[in-house]
Amino acid sequence: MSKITMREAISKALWEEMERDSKVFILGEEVGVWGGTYAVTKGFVDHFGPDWVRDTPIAEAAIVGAAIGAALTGLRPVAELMTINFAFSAMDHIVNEAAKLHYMFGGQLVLPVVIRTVSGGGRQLGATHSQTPDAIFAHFPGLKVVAPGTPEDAKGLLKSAIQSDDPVLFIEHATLYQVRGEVPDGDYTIPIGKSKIQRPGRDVTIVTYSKMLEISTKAAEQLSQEGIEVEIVDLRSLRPLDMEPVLESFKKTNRAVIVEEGWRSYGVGSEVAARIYEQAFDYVDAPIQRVAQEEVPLPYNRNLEQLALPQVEDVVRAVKEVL
Amino acid sequence: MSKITMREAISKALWEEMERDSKVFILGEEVGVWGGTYAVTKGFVDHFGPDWVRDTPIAEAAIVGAAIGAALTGLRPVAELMTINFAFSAMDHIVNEAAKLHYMFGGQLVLPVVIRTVSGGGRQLGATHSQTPDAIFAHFPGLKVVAPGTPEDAKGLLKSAIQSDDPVLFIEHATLYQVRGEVPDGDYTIPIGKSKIQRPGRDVTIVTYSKMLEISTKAAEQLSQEGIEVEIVDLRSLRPLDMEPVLESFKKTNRAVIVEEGWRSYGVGSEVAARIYEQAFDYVDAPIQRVAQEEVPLPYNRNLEQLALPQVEDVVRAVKEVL
Amino acid sequence: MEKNEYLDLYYQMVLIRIVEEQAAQLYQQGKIGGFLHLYIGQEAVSTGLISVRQPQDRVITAYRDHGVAINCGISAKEVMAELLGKATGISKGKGGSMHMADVKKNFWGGHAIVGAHLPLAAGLALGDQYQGNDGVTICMFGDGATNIGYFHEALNLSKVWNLPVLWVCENNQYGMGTAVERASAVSEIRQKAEGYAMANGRVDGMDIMAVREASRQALEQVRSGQGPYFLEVITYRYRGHSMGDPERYRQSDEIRKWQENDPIGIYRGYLTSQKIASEEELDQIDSQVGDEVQQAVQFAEASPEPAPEALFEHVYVEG
Amino acid sequence: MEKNEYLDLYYQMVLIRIVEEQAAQLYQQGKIGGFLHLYIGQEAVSTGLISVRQPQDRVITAYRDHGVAINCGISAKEVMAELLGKATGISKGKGGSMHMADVKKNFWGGHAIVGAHLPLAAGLALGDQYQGNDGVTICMFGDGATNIGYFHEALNLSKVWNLPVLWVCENNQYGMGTAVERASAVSEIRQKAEGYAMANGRVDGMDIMAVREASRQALEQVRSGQGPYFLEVITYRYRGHSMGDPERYRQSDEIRKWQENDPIGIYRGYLTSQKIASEEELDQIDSQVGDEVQQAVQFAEASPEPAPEALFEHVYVEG
Ligand SMILES: Cc1ncc(C[n+]2csc(CCOP(=O)(O)OP(=O)(O)O)c2C)c(N)n1
Ligand SMILES: Cc1ncc(C[n+]2csc(CCOP(=O)(O)OP(=O)(O)O)c2C)c(N)n1
Ligand SMILES: [Mg+2]
Ligand SMILES: [Mg+2]
Repeated sequence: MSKITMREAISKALWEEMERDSKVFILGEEVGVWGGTYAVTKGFVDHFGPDWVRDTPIAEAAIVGAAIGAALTGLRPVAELMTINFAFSAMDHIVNEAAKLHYMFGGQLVLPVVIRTVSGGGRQLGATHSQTPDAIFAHFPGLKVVAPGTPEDAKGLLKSAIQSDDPVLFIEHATLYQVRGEVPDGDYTIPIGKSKIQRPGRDVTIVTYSKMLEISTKAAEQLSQEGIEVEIVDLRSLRPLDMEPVLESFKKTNRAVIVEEGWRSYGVGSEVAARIYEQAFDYVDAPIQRVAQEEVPLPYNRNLEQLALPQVEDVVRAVKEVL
Repeated sequence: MSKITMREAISKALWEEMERDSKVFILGEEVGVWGGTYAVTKGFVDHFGPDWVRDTPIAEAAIVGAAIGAALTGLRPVAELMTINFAFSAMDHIVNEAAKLHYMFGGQLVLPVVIRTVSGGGRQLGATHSQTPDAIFAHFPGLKVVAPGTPEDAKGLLKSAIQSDDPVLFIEHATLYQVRGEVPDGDYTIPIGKSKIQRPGRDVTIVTYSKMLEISTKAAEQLSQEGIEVEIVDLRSLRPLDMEPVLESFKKTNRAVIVEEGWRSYGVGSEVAARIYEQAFDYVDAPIQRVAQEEVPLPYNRNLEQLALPQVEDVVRAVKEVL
Repeated sequence: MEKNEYLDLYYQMVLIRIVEEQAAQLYQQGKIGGFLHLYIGQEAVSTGLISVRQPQDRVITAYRDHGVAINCGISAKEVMAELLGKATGISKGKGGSMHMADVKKNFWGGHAIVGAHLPLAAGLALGDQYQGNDGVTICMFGDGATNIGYFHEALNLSKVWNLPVLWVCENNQYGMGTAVERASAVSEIRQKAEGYAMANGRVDGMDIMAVREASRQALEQVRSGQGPYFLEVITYRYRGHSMGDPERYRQSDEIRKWQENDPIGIYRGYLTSQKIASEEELDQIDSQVGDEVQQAVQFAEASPEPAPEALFEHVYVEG
Repeated sequence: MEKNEYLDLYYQMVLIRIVEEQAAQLYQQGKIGGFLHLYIGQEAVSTGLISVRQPQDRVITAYRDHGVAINCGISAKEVMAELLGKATGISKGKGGSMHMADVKKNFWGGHAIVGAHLPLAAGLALGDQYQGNDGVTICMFGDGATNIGYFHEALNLSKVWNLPVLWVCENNQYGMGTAVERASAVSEIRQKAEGYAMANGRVDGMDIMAVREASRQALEQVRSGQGPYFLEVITYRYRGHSMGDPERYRQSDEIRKWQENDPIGIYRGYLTSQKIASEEELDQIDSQVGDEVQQAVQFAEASPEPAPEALFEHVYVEG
C-alpha cells in the first residue's frame, strides 16, 4: 500500500489503462496542454501525444457525442466534462444516446465510453458552477453512475469503468482531489455496483458517498468520543445501487442517516430511504434522517454557501436525532 | 360547469390568457401553421398572428433561452417543447438559467416564463421519445414543476403559471389530451403548489399525478367493488411539493401506495415515501409501496412497452399488498 | 457501370417505394405503431449516395431511415418485421421505425433526436482516423436539423480535426411544417458550410445519376484525406412528415409539381431512352418487387413477438 | 466629441485596469473566492463599445464582466463589494465575480455558462422588437464561445427573425488554454457570420477609437432595422484565463508583444499627440482612479455580510 491523493489515484488509473490498452484515449476541454483543469491529466499529452489526449472545442454535446461514436468503432474513449454543471449541455447525449443505444438497437451497438466529470460546491463558484445533481443522472437505466469517495475506490472503479463495455458516468468531487488515502500497489480493479462499509460501528448506520464520506467520517469520529459508534456505508455507485451492505448494517443498527451533498428533494437520500423502508421495514426503530443541501441555488458568499451545504454538525445532529 | 377535453382545457387557458394580457405570446416548433403537434394551439395563429404564435427553428436551447430573454424584458412567453424528451436539449437553459437567474443576481432579474412540454410513454415511440423524467426537473430549486391530471386542473394551473412571475415547467401528458372532465365556466385559476384529494376513501391512500391519476382511479373503482375504498391524492405540482393533503389522508388510512409513470429509482415515489415516513412515522401500519416504470429504456414493441409501464393491475396488487 | 448495376438501382428505388406504401397501409390497419416517417419521393438520394459507398464506409441517418436501411442491404423482411415490432426485426422489435440499424452492414442507425447523431458521426469518423482505416462516415440529416446546436458542434469538430465525414443534408424543403426559409438564416443550406471553410456542393436529389456522381466525387475527396465535405441534396417528400400530418403548410399543386420530377420516373425514362433497359424488363422488376414486399409482410406477420424476458435484455452489456 | 468625453474614456479604462489589479491582490489575500477572470488588456473593447450605446440598448456578457459592469455605469464600490460577497454588492453578494448585473443600467449580466447567454440575448432583442422599442441588444462573448451549439442557435434565430442584436465576439486569441485555430474551423471568427448571411466586421480591439467607430456604425445599422450584425474584435488578455492558470499554452514574449500595443498606452499617446489632454491631466486621472479604487476597497471591506436569512430570499418571486 502507498498513500496518495485522489488526484494521483485517478491520474494513475487513466495512465495505467492507456498504457495497457491502446484503444483507450482521453478527450475533453483543456485535458492536453493545460493538463486538465483539476490537473488530473498533467503530463499526459507529452507522453501519449495530442491525439490520445485530445483537447476539444467548448462543445459538450460534441465531446460526449464524439466519444460515443468513437466507442461504437471499438475504441474506449474517456471523455472529460470539466464539471457536471456543463454536463447539462450534453444531457441529450448522456441520457438519450449513451444510456439507450445498446438497448434500442437490440444489443447491436456497444459503447464502452466513460464520461468523467466533477460535482460539488463549497468553492464559492456560484449557483451555476457548484451543483451536485448526481441523482438525476442515476435516474436513467442504461447508464452506470459511479461516484467514489476514497483514492482506493477512485482508482479501482475508474479502471473498471474504462474496462467496462457499458457507458459509465464517473463523478469526481471538486474538493476531494487533495485527500490522501492508502491505495494497493500494482494493478487492481473494484467492481462497479458494490456498496462498501467504510467504517464499522454498531449504533447508527450512515449511508453516504463521495465528498460526504469525508464529512460523515469526521462526524463519526466526533460521535465516537461520546461513545456513539457509527457504521458508514459508502454507496460508491448510484446506478446500479447496491443495497446489500446498507440493509445488513441497518438490520444491525435499526437506525439510519443518509448524507448527500445535493438537494434533498428527489435526491439520493429519498431513494435509499424508500428502499430501506421497503426492504427492512420490520427493523426500523426510528424515522430515517436525510442530511442534504438546502433547497436554494448555491450563493457566492462564503457564509451563505456553507450555511446551505451539509456540515459535520448537521450529521452529528441527525445521528443524535435517530438515537 | 361544462365537460371538455384536456386539450380543450389547455387550449382555452392559453387563449384566454393571450386575450387578457397582450404580453403573453407562444413560441415553439410547429405551434403556428401546424397548430401544435398535439393540436393544442390549433387556430391560434389565424387569430393572434404569426408574431404572437411564433414558429421556431428546431433549436430547443434557443427556444427556452429566447423565452427567458423575452421574459426579462417584461413579456410573458409560453415556450412549447414538443416533448420532454427534447427538453434535454434545453437542459442548461431550464436548470442553469431559468431556475437560477432570479436568485443569482439578488432578485434583480424576473422571468415570468412558462415552458409547456409533454411527458409519457405508451404510444410505441421508442426509448428516446417515451420518457417521463419529470422528477429530475423537480430536483432544481428555482424552478416550479406542474403536472396536472384533469382538464379542470390543467386550465386553472396553466393560467396561474402564465400569471406567475416565476419560471414554470408545465408538463402535460401525451395520452391525456382526449380525456374529458368537468371544467368550471368562466375565468378561474388554481394556485400552484397545492396537492388535492381527487377521490375520497378510508382504507388506503394513493399518491399520484398526471396520467397515473387515471390509472389509479380505475384501480380504485375496481377495488371499491371488493369493498376497498381508496383515497387518491393528486400532487399536481412536483415543486413545490405539498404534503399536507397527503399526510392528512395518510394519518387516516395509515397505508399508502405511490403511483408514477416514470422509472422507480430516484423518482417521485421515493421522495414522497421518504417524506411520509419523516412526517407521519407513527402512523405507518405497513411499508409504503411504489408503483413505477420498469427500469429499462422503453421498447417499441407494444407488449414489451405495456409490460414496462404501470398498469391498473399493478396498482390493485400494490394496494392489496399494503392492506 | 454494368447493366445489372443500373437495374439494381432501379430495383432498390422501387423496393423502397413499395415498402413505404405497404407500411402506410399497415399503419392505417394499426399493425404499425408509433411514428412512421416515409421516404417516398426521396428514394434517389440514399439509393444514389449509398450505391457508391465502399463497404468500409459507415452510414448513419435520422429517423426517416427505412430507405437508407434497404440501400445498406437490410432485407425488406427485416425492415417489415421491425416495423411490426417482431423479434425477427432488425432491432429485435425494440427500435421500431425510427431505430433501425445493422452494424454488420455498417449501418449505424436510425436516430430520432434531430441532429443528435451528427456528433456521433464525427466520433465514428474519429474512430476510423485513429485506427487508420480509409473508411468515410456518411452522415445524412434533414434541412431542419441544420438549425440545432448539435449540427454546429459536429461540423466544427469535423473540420478542426480533419475527419473523414461526408455530411449529406437532405433538403426536402420542410422540417415538419416549417419551410426552410422560415427556420434557416440561409435557404441554400450549403452556405452554412462556408462558416466552417468546408468544401461543399449542391445536387438535384431527384436525379439518381446526378446524386451518384456528386457523391462519388465527394467520397473520393474525403477519402483522399482532404477532410469533411458538405453535400446538399435537393429533394422533396410526397407524403406528410409522418402519418397524421394535417399538411396545412403546403398546397397539393406544389406536391404535384414535384411529382412530375419523380425520381423513379426520371430514372426509368433514363434507362429506356438510353436503351439500357426495356419497359418490359422494368415492369418485371416492379412485379418482382411487389412479390418480395408481400413475402416480407407475410414474414413479418408470421414472426413471433419478442419474449417477455426481452424487456430486460440489453439494458447493459454486463449485468 | 467633447474633451470631457475623451477623458472619460481614459478614466474608464484606467479604472477597469486598477480595479482588476486590486481584485487580483484581494484574491491572493483570500478575500475574493471562486473564479476570478480579469479583463486586463481588453479594456478598450467594452469601453469603446459601450461608450456609443444608447440608454435603451441592453448589454449582456459572459463571466469576464467587471469591465463591462463598470462601463455600464456600475460603481467600483458595488463591483468590489460583490467581489467580496457583501450585501452591498451589485448582486447582493450572491453572484460574485461571474454574475454581476444592474438592470436599472440595462446591464443584464455576467453569465458563466459559455455561450448560454446568446439565446438570452436573442430573447432580449425579441422583447424590444415586440414592444416596438428602438433599443439594440449588445451581446458580448469570447472566441471559444463560438464553437458551442448555443452560438449557432442564437445567431440563426437572430437572422431568421431579423432581431436587433449586435453580436460582439471578443477574440482574445484563446479559450482558456486553447488557441482559436485549435478549436475553431475558421480562425477569422467573423467568417462564421457568413454561414448566416449576416453582416459582419472586424476591428482592432486595442485601439479604442477604432472600436468606437466600428461599434457606432454597427449599432446604427442594427437600429435602422437591417437585422443583426456580427462584430469581431481582436484583443488579448494579459493575465491568465482566471487566477491560477498555469499558462503552459503561451510564451511570455507573446504577451510582451501584445503589451507593446497596450490599449491604455495607445489611447494615452493619442490624447497627448492630438493635444486633447496633457500628460499632467492624465496623471491626475490616474491618481484620482487610485483613490477611487482604494475607497471602493474600503467600502467593500467595511460592508456587512449578507444576513443568514438572505440564503432563502429570491429563490422565487412568489413563495
Ligand atoms: C431535438 C428534437 N426536437 C424536435 C424533434 C421533433 N421532430 C422530429 S422530426 C422533426 C423535423 C425534422 O426536419 P428535417 O431535419 O428537415 O428532417 P425531415 O423530417 O424533413 O426528413 C422534428 C421537429 C426531435 N425529434 N428532436
Ligand atoms: C458550457 C461550458 N463549458 C465549459 C466551461 C468552462 N469555461 C469557462 S470559460 C472557458 C473558456 C471560454 O473562452 P472564451 O469564450 O474565448 O472567453 P474568454 O475566457 O477568452 O474571455 C471555459 C471552457 C463553461 N463555463 N461552460
Ligand atoms: Mg426536411
Ligand atoms: Mg477567448
